[in-house]
Amino acid sequence: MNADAVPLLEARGMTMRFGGVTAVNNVDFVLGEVELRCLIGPNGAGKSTFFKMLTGQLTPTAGTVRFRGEDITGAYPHQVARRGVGIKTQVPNVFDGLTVRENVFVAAARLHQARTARRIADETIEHVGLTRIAGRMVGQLAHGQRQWVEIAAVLAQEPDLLLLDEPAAGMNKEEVARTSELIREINKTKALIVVEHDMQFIRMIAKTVTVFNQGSILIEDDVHTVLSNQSVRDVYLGRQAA
Amino acid sequence: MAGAIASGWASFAAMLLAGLVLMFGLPHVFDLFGLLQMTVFVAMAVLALSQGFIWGYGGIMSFGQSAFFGLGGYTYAVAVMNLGDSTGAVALAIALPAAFAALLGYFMFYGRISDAYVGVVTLTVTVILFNVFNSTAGDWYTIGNAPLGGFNGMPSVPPLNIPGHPDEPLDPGQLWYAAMGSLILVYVLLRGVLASRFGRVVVAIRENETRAMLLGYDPRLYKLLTFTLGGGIAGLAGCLFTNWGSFISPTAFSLAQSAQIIIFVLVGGLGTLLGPILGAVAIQYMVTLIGAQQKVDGNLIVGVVLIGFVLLVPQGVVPVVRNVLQRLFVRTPRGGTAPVASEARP
Amino acid sequence: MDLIGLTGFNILVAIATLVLLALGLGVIYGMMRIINLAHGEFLMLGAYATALATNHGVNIWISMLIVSPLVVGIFGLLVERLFIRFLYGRMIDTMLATWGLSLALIGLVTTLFGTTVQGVSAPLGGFAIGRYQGSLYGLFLVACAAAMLGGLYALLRTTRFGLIVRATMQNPNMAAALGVSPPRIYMATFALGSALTGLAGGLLAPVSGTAPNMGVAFVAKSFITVLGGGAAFVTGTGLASTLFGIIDEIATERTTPVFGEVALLLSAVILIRVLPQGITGRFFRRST
Amino acid sequence: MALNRRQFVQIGAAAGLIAAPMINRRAYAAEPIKVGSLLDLSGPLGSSGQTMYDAIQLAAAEVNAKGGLLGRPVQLINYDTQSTIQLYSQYAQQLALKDKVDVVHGGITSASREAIRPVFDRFRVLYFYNVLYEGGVCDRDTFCTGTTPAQTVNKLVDYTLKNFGKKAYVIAADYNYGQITAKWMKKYTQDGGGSVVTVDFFPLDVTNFSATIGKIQEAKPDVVLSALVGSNHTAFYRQWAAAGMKSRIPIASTTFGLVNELATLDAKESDGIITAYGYYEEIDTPASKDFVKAIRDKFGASVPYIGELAAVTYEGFHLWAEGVVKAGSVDRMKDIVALESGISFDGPSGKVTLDHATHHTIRNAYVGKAVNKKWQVLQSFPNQAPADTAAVCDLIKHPNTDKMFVIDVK
Repeated sequence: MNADAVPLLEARGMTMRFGGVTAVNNVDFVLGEVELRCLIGPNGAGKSTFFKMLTGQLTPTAGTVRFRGEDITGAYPHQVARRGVGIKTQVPNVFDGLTVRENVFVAAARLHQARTARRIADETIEHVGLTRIAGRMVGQLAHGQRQWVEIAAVLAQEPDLLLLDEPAAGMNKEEVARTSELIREINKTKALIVVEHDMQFIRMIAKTVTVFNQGSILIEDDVHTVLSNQSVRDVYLGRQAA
Repeated sequence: MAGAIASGWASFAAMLLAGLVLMFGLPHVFDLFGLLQMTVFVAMAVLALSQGFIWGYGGIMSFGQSAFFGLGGYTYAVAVMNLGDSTGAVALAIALPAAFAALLGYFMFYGRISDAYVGVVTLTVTVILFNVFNSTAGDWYTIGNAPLGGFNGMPSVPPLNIPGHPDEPLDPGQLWYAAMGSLILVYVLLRGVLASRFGRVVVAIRENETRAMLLGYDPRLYKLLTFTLGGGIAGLAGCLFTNWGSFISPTAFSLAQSAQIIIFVLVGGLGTLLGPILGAVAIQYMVTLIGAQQKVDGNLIVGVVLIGFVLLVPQGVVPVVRNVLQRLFVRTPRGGTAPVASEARP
Repeated sequence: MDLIGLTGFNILVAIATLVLLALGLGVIYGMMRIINLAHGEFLMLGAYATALATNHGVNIWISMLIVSPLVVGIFGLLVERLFIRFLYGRMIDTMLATWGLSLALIGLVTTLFGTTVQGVSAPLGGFAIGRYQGSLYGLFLVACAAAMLGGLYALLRTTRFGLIVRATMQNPNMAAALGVSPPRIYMATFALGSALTGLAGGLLAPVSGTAPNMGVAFVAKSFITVLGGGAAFVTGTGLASTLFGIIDEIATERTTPVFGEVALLLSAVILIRVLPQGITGRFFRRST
Repeated sequence: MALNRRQFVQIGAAAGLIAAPMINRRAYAAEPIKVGSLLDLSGPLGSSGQTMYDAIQLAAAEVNAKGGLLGRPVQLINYDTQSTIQLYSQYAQQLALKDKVDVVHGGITSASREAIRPVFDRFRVLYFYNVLYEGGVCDRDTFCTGTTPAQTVNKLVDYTLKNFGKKAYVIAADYNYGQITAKWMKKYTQDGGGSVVTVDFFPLDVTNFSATIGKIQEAKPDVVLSALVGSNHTAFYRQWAAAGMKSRIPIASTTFGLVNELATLDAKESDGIITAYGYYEEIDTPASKDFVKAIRDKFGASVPYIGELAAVTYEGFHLWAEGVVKAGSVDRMKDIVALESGISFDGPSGKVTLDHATHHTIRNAYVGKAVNKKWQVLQSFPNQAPADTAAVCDLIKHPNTDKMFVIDVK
């Protein structure tokens, strides 16, 4: 575990109940600066609910979330974002009616004047490799490209922590490889939490993996240990294989 | 269609020029009646712009722009009757509806009322205002020396005057300049707003509220500001309307009025600024023509036109025309690929 | 004591009237997310059907309970076939089209029948509540509203048709995969909603009269009731009608009709503010 | 049936067009005298406007049949204001500036009148308002030819005091007309030694009267005085009858039956209601019978009811025509002077005289009772002066007045 005095993100006792169903039960989670963490688990394990509690889209029934020591439990998503958390959601949330450039511009424009924001947008688009389609309407793009647009927008926010929910979903092999490359590069300067199903992809990027099952953390360890763990195979990989 | 946040300096300059040409040219072409008629059309075009802005760009479905329109009209009437000079009255006629919109907007957006219910709440508030103003017939409903008059409304409202000179009222010809000038100003203002960072965010929120929020923008605040601006513009429209007819009555708050504004925007084209203006002028001209004949019931004609419109030109006139023009221009060089709008932006 | 009885009776009639006004709209909006702005004119057609049939010698009960729902139901079917079906999924366009329909219907009825139509008078007469008089017909309206609510609930909850309808509204693709034809279900639902509205128009004709513009006075109230009710529209319409009916009637009785109306509307706004959750539809979202 | 009537209207209009050139040929000055007409022919007020439009067409046709005015034909220019106030202003401007009419007859509600009256003042067009209303308009460019409360309400109240009792409950539409009429009802009731227990006002879109019917039962008045207006308010009479109140408390009204209430209501809902107006279709004089016959001949037997609105419009047009003949000109000022000289016309309602001081009319008033969907005229009162407006308005002394007084009822 990281021994930082104040971790980047620290969640304690996170619990979420919907009516009689407990989706997430008393989860503790700590992430250090510039760390890359993958969250995996079968459908309904509570990953997405946990993710939404971190981003402010859901307010936890119990527990606290601290970002660099400051309590952000139950804050609005825009307040969470303003602390320096960039979020890519599971279903791509992009501005379909705007161009790629406009999408990224709006992200950069929160912190910067229009001129600077335009420069940052162009740099980010270049970085993610979307320059060729920068003038296209996002609604007209293929699924993989839309995912990248969303990642570019998140990057243009200049966050310290990126939360990526299934960034490789719906991508072909080539695209998955490029995305993993992109993530590793981002990780040079920023922390990331990646929720993912694709084991191939996990192997490409992961160092530490947290496994969710039935609303709790089953195991949290480095990627090789986790992937060779028998109970993980039982609850998750076994089902995937079938 | 929705992506055209602003399509460049060229189109802006062309629009501005066209506006100025109409402003100074029409008095030479039209007789006094034609000019008066255009004045009321233009006043309603300002109203249509307010709806077109908050709905087409802000994504706020207000069923109650007529509430701000009516408030603007009444505020102007009451203020000018008490103040004498019209300058402060105009300012109030914009400020009060804007303030009311801000209050209502705070209640709705910060109350996390969902999109659909924004429509219902605005509709309901409008009906309340309609009822309240309708029941002000009694003697005790008098503000200063301005009786509200209930269902009959307030007749003989003094017209605009040269600022600072209450004894120099504008004649109908001058009123035209005031109205058309206001329309141009509002148009320029909205183009400016939309081209600004604020405008981009407003459109972004319309496109995807969650994403905007995840980027750190507070949609509630942006919607509130958009709604407030729309309320102020609708108030200005009400003020112009009151000036044109020298009267204001509770029908300004009526459901029919609210629906009419929505129709202006839809017919002209949602997500454009030119569309609502053209829609307002065209529909009103049509209604005026209908009243001059007695063969077919007026409602029947308007109704059939609307139904036909939805089935044949659902996007509204301006987007359709724009697409046709773009296809004409872009087809030859690019062949089959879909043209992309808004590349010529500044 | 008698006065409380009379007030209670009036409240019941007010609730029943709201239920009648809103139920057909609730079916169409609640199940299809279609905002029928011609709802008021469907009511008007129902009232006209009853008035005209009765004046041509049809028994008034048959006119109200059979002719009106039949005529307006068939009319709704035609409207659905002729243009609503082209507009599914395009909420705003449907609103515009039905607004056009509303104007066209007012114009058409005026052209066909003129502005003056001999109405029908309420059958049954009055009955005594202690020293006071209430209308037996009002009692009949209460019974009808209750029967319509209950019947609709039973139809949707207990029959195969209801199950298919609910399934289609939840997920048309899934229903289609199971062999149901969603277009036919939409058609049937729209016709059902129209028929209920027609029935309401027929039932209300003796108390509200028949005029081409009569729908306008009802449309805002109907919408507020349906939307105030929320997603589960049968129960919702019943509850919202009860709440609004009580508030309107008591406020009117204690103060003035203006205040009664304003109190109803304000309570609707507050209801929406307090309970924004009970709502699923986001129908004002742009259609693209 | 109504279709027939519409066809009739069209044929009538076509006949007018054919007739016009013939008259032109006879006349020296081919230029017609233009008469503007602004009425709601569609929308909620359409039923009121339609009957007035019939009457003005009849009057114009009659004048043309006699060779026009000053040797010139009369041309009617009509716009349907579609029950929209904005269109009133718009068409008023059109009539004044584009069509350049010599006179305008029109306006139905007081709101519409107050929207267009300033337009005609500003552009100097003579204006006739031919509807009963609350009184108080005092404007030298405007003539109001309908009855005002002072002419009818006291007759109505006298009747109820004598025949029903001294305790009255007033229900009225919540706008100027209703508010002011309610005050007159109260005043006359008290003057006659009676009392008004409650006055209730209803917005024009109210259709549910159950609470009020409950309140009335509680108050137990001897009579209900109604100044309810419009088709929504007609629901009151339906609900009143449905509650079985019809036989218990009588109703008297200054507005019931003005348009088409007798035709839309069942006899058992309307029988016995007492009203007071300046005209009833059933008035048994030759002029009245001729008028009714002429309208039905011209526009078909299905014309619903020919009441004060139609008669006053018809008389208003003829009063104007007499003024033009007397002045020998269509010059606005000359016409006004001629009309102020005590012009009168023997119309369907009897003798109607324009009053110089108020620009209102001295006319007969009648009290009637609904019997089997007809009016039975019970009493008639010749030459009633518009005393209410006269109390505030004197255009002889102050010819430059241009105001709508809200008459203070003491």
